[in-house]
Amino acid sequence: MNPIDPQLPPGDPLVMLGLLASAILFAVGIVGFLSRRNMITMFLCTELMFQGAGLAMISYGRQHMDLSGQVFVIFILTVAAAEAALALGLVVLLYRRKETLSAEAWKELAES
Amino acid sequence: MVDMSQTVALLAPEIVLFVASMLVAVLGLSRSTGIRSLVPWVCVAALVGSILALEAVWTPERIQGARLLFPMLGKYGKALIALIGIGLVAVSAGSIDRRYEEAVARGRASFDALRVVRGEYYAFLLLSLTGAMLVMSAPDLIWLFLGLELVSLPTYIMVAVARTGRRSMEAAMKYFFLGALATAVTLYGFAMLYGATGTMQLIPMRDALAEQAAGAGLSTTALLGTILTVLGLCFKLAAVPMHFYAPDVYEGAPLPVTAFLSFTPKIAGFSALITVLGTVGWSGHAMVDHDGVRIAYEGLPQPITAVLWMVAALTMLLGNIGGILQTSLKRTLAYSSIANSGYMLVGVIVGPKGGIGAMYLFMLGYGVMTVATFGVLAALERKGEEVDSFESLAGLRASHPGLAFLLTLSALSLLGVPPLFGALAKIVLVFVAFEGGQASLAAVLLLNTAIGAVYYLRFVGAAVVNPTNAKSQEVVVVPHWWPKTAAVVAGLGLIVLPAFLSRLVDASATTVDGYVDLGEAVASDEQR
Amino acid sequence: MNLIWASILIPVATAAVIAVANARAARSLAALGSLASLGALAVFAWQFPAWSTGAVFPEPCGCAWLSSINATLGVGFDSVSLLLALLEAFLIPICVIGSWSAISDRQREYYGWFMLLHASILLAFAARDVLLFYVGYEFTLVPLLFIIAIWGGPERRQAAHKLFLYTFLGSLFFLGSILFVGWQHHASTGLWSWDMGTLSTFASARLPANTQFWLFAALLAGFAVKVPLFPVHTWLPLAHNQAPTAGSVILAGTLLKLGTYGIFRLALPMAPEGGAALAVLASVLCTVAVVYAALICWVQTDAKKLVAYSSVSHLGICMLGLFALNPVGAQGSVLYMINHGLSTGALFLLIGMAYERYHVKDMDQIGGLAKRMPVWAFFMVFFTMSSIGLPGLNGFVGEYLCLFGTYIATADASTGYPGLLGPGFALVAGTGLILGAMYMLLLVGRYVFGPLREPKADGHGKHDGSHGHDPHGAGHGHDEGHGDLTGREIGLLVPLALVCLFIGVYPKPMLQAIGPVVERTLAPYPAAVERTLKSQPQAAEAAKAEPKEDDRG
Amino acid sequence: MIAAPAMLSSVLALAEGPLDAHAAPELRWAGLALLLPLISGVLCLLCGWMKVRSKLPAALTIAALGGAFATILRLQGAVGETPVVINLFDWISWTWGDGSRFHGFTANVDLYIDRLTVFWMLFVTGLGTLIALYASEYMESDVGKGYTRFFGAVSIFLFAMGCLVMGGNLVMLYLGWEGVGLASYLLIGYYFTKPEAVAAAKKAFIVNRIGDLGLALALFLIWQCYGTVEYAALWKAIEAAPASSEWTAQAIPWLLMLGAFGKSAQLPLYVWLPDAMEGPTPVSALIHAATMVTAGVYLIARMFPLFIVNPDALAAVAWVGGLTALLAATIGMAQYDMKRIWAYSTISQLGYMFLGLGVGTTFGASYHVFTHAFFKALLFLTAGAVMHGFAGQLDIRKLSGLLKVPGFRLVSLLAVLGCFWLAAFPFTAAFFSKDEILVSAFTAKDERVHVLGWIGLVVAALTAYYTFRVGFRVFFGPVKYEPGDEHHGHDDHQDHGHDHGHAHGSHGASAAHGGHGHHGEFHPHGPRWAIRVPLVLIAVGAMLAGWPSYRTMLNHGEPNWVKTQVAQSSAYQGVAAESHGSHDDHAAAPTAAEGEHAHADHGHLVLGMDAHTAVGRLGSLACIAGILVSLYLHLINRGAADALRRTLMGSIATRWIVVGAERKWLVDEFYDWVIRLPLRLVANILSAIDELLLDAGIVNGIGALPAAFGRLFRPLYGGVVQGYAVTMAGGVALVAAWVIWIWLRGAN
Repeated sequence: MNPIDPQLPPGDPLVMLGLLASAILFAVGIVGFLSRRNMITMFLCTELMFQGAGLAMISYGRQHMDLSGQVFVIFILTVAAAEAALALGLVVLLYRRKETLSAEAWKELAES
Repeated sequence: MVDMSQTVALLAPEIVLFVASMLVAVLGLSRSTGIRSLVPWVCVAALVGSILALEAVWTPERIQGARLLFPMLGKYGKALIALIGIGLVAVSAGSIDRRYEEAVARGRASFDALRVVRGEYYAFLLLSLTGAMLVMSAPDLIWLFLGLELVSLPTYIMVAVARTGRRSMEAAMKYFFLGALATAVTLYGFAMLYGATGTMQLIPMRDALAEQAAGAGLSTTALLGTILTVLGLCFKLAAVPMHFYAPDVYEGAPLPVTAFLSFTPKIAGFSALITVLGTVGWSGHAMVDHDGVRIAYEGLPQPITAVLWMVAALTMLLGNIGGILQTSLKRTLAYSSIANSGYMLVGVIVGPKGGIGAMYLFMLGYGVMTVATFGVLAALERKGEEVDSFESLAGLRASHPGLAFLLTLSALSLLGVPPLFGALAKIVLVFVAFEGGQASLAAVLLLNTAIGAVYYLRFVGAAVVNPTNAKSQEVVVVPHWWPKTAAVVAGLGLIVLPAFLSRLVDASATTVDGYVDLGEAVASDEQR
Repeated sequence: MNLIWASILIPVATAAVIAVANARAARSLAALGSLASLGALAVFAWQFPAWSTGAVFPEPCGCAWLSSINATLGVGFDSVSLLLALLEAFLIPICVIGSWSAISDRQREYYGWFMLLHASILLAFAARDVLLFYVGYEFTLVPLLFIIAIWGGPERRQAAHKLFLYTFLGSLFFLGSILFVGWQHHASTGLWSWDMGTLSTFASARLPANTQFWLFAALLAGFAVKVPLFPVHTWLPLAHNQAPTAGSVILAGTLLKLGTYGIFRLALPMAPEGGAALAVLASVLCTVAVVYAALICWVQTDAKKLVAYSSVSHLGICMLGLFALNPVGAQGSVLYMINHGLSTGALFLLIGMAYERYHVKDMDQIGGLAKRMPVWAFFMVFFTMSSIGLPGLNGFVGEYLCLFGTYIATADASTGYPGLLGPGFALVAGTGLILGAMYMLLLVGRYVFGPLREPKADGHGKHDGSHGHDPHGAGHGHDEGHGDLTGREIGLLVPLALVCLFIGVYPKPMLQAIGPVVERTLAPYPAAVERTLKSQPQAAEAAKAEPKEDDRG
Repeated sequence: MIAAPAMLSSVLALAEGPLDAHAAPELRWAGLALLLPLISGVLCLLCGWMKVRSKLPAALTIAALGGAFATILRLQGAVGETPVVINLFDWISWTWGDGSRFHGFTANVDLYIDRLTVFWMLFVTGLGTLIALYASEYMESDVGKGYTRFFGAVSIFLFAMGCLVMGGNLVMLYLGWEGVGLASYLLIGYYFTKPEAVAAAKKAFIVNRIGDLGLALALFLIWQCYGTVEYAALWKAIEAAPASSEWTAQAIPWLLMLGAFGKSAQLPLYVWLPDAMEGPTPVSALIHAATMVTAGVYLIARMFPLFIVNPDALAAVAWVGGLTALLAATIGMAQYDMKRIWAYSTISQLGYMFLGLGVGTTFGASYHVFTHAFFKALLFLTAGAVMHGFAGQLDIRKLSGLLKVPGFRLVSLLAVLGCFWLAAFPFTAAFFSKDEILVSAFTAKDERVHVLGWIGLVVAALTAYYTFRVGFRVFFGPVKYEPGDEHHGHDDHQDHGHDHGHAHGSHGASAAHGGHGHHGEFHPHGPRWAIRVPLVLIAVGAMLAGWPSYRTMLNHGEPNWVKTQVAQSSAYQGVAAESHGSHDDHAAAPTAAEGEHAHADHGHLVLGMDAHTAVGRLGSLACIAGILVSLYLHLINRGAADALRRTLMGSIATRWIVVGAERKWLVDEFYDWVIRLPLRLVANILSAIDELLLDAGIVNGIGALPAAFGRLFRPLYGGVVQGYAVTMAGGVALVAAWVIWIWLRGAN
């Protein structure tokens, strides 16, 4: 590869903003995941985290003037979609069983 | 540029598996019992086929063209996956859909394509194995990520569908949500690695990091990115601090899936781990001391070593002390799986100079032991349910001496009694730890081996020593020969493999052939 | 070489045959297999050319089983290991045939495990490759675990568990140490070797004193559990007490010797600096063990437990002789390993024979059996005398040479081997002779002699159901079942007694066989001890200035 | 106790002959003295296994012992002035390094034949033969039961005693030392169903072991000093380096002494001997009176060159001997069990011997051993005959006037004769030997021991008193007896009286035995020839034991035969220079020994008289005084004795004398309370520590640690997804923070 990295000078505002936003997204995702009991909300929070990571990639991509970050994001979206499908299926299955969306209802498996 | 056709050709094993997975998904829906029962055979054939394909396509030129960080990793690793995959198929065969199939066979139920899961179960199993294989030939982070997801997503479903019940659903839920969390962490780590180096490709990434290392040292972004990636991957390994799901999920999941979970994500995770760590490198790093002098040292960058040391030590410890308290077989084996991840992490820390080879050697042993142990357990049932307590195993040697012997064999091998293969692989691991300057980890490993002995002995005690009780009298052998065969073959392997230890050590050492460590990359840079 | 492998593999093959054979044939097969193994080893010993040279024969082969680090299948004997292996091969048929009446259920498993145990012990003694030694050493635990856990007494599971975990933990120290040495060898010479001789030469010459200190400490820690030394001995009384008779016999006979052999073969030659530096500490532990265990023996009421604790005491003396670091003590120590195996093994066998008849070992409930079983009583007294070191029997020579070696192991000894112990240690350990007589005669006085005390007729009630009733006991009335020793039992004891007698009367061949090996092992020690003495200048000066102060050693 | 190869080797050695070229041909057969008892021991063992139910074992033993005696007699004629070493076979021997001095250890099965050896073996084998003959009748009730065991043990004893005395090195001596201990153990515990016998046997062995430890340590020390434990080489080494002032050389005698005190029942280790009377009486006579207990004397006599260098040690030996003599005599005065009285008298007499050794007269000590062997054997055997005849009765209060009981006249006569010897009545053998010791005590160079001469005289009086206390009470006076409770109630012996009853054809006696001695019906049965003949022979021997002295007395200047025997051995090496007059430059030469006393006694005046004269007169006086007191209290006015006892008991001031003497000065109790019980307590505590603290506490505690830790972590596996998510995310955050911290710290 090119030994000289075509990098933007550090502190590019857009990059910084993007990174900040991505960190916030990720953090919100985590906090939401930890604090919410509704499985659908929890899933959405994981999506938030995914998107946070994706945003970080795009920002870094801009910093490095490189497109692969954006390419990755497309794949992330695809995988997230697959996961969403899976998650919804699973949530429906679980809901059918216990008539609740609360994740706390499922704690049968634990250290006795 | 890379010759695409060559790269695709390299993926022949994966392609074989992928095609087979499509095939079994369809075959599983057939109305014909005969065709449906062909499914495991197809899987085995596909796995054998993938090994053959691997042998056929894995030529030096192609590898050269693929520009892989660990060019030879796939050769050993994919064969290992396929081999153990056969065992895992055999462990599964017979128990998936069994009651429904029995009902159909006796005419109590009519065949309903919507109710059978056999096809998709095996399809997912093969897909997951495909993912694990793909991880091994990832040239960049995107590929790596997709490979990892291909490993995980099918397993989420396998946990849920293989045997519907509250516990497996709960397991699936936990596995899925926590898995997603971990994936997000990995992903963020990937993003930071990308940010630190400006490339998704692993070899340029390694070069960029080498440049950093040769200069002022790795950037904080690179370091944190690596750490986050490692921690995210810890979920796959079931390593501290991402191991908490494992006992619950392993216990809740159907037995064959538990077997699958304790091997496939692990090997995929370890492969991903060394791939990521390979960009950081096990050499060429330096530390600035108080006088501003740079001191070069062997091994991963110090913070990463520190983290991995801690992770490895805690993983072994928490795994083993957790295992002592259990009454459920699968839960115990979950903790055992955690502890074994800890052992293997020692090899990762030591790195390409023996460590990774030893890790893969141990992985082979672990896979064989997993197949043997779960094979025995899958061959048993009590009142139509799988056997999941030590009590149920009591007196096994009276009713089923062969199975009891096999279980003893695999438990002793897990425990580390020479000359069984598990012990020898562990000795090699301890040895490379010494060699890699990780004597303290070697000591921790040995200590943990002793702690682990407590619960492995419980298998032995239950199966061979204890007299039959009311609960274990009802234990019968399932009317399928698959799991039993898997256990027998794997058990024999534990006895026979030591004879080929030397060759296996050499073979597993080839995983790092062609890998250029950071220090060497720096040196070659300077030469240029 | 072939004969060595034959003696190791014949039992393995026997175990395999037993696994598929008729359950009734198991015991005969096992006896045949063990005798065949003994025969092979005896033929080897007959042809053994290195009895008087101390050399290893045959030269370890280079047949690697792990070529990348050059771990080989090297087996070979020098006279010490051959003697210990012969002891093992000699005891196993006795154990097997001795179990004929005691073990009636799960016979195939029992004899199968016994054969594997035999093979692994022989392998450990024969191995010249440390990794191979480790394999044999460690694998012994598995059969023993089963033998105790399945056919043992009421607390058998706990005992087996403790035995396994404790010694397993100990052996990990040893494993770590040898891997460390192997790695150091490679790091230093660029070559791989696991040959005991090579590693010993390398480690003793090339490793710095500090490293040797820790190496010796780790090896000692590993083997001390097996020996067992105070204070890591507590698994032994339990294990002995719960084990079936033959298990106790082989445990006392040769398994414990793996520990002493390990120290003799690996720890001492590899780390002379460490050995010299730690000899005093280790000897203090040994000395404490002698007195401590002897006193505990004295208040036991369980015959088997008494003998078990006596092992701790006896092996304290044995190890003390080794740490005297002079040829006299080491010679005695090696001899003592063999003698202890014979006498204590025989005592366990005898207690087992009585136990088979009464199912009671508690001397509060049973005693004066000489009245019922005069022949048994004769052997009991005979082996007691052997155990307490009556001259003319085997125990004497080893025990006295150990104490003798300890006594003369002073800094200014004129033997050419300065030592770190001295009269003080010998005096304290010597009280073991008195205490030994006290507890062994207590055993004889209550168990063998004295008014006849037999348990009530429901003796079988106490007896744990899971292992064999004696085949005669069930059908006969109580008194009839309690006859004197049968011909089979006498046939087991007579060879033991003859060997004891022979060693006691004519130990010269053994002394001359052991001597050269001992000298080789101790070769680096005079210099190492001198250095240790110099590093404690005050002590050395005090020793020179005030010879009477030398009692502290 | 020895296997075929040993026999083979010794036979070969016999055939090949001794190694010393100048040795007499008779010496070739010296090994027989060991071999024959050994063979008979092995044959007895075989008899036992083949369940022989006849007197065959006795015959074998008597024949073997007789053979041994004959061998020794031949040796007696052949042995010269220089010791001969005969190597039977190699036992313990190997070298290391260059094999030079201190680089090897040799202790072979060698015989060391000099006159002391032969002298000692002479009475050992002689008495052994006679006592075996005696026992063949005495033990006949046990034929088919313990008979073979008994004679097997006696054979082993003779073999071991032979090794002890004839052995060529200290390890051989040790072998014999422990071997006789074993035989003693087996024979004291002969009635093994009797708890007292078992306890006594155990006590004997253990107390002896204490001494043995001293002997073993001495052995090590000797090797450390001189580089050898073989006599021949040792004497040379000592000559090369005499009077070593090294602490090691000075310590040797103290350790040897300990061994000797154990075996020879001296303070503080004498306590086992009285209890040893639980054994059959022939055993008491042979082992615990005549032979084995003199091994300590032999040891010190043999090792005398090592004692010479340390006057303190010799003084200690003398004092221990003197005090033991006194203590045992006082106890003996107050006992009622005949055998026990003789046991205490044995201790007391052994005390004399040690006194003699301590004051440097190895001759006196050995002579006293010699005379004592005969008369004490006689006394025990007569006591045995009485016991045999009176159903185990030994209480001197319950036996009286036996001289008049038919069948017991000879026995009684011999017993009374024995009493005269024991009391050292003037011109009996014991008188001369005791005289020798006391004279040496008065004339020793070491002033510290002179007072022991007076103590010895007091003991002489006490001895005469208690001896005749037995003599007058049991054998004189009105005929009165109660049978005993039939041999300690030993169940093997229940039918003992029965056999005898038939043997004598006396139905009354038989009935009496069955009914455990109803007084009126009891008829004592006298001994037959196998008991009588040895008794008479031993009495003759006892009489002849004084012969050497008579000859010396009659032909003034003729050397005492015993002295010649002793003087030509290591027992006199250096003696001349140290203890006796300096004129006696080489006492080993018999010619130099003559007239020795005349010179030696100059300057040592006792009560203004020449020591010999004074001691002779005082000794006679003491003896006669003791006998007279005894005569009054125990024959003429027996009530006076009881009255005296009552008087003494009545006063607080004197009460302790009686109680103390009767209760053996509470030494056993003292040992029990001061040593045994505390040790037992410690042992119990250690046992508890081992099981509770070490095993259950520490080991199990450490073993439980992993599980305990596991429990600690359990709350983290709570089962709720969010819980796991928290720990995982928290873990990630922690690790990330940690890494940044490391990184920052590393970067600085």
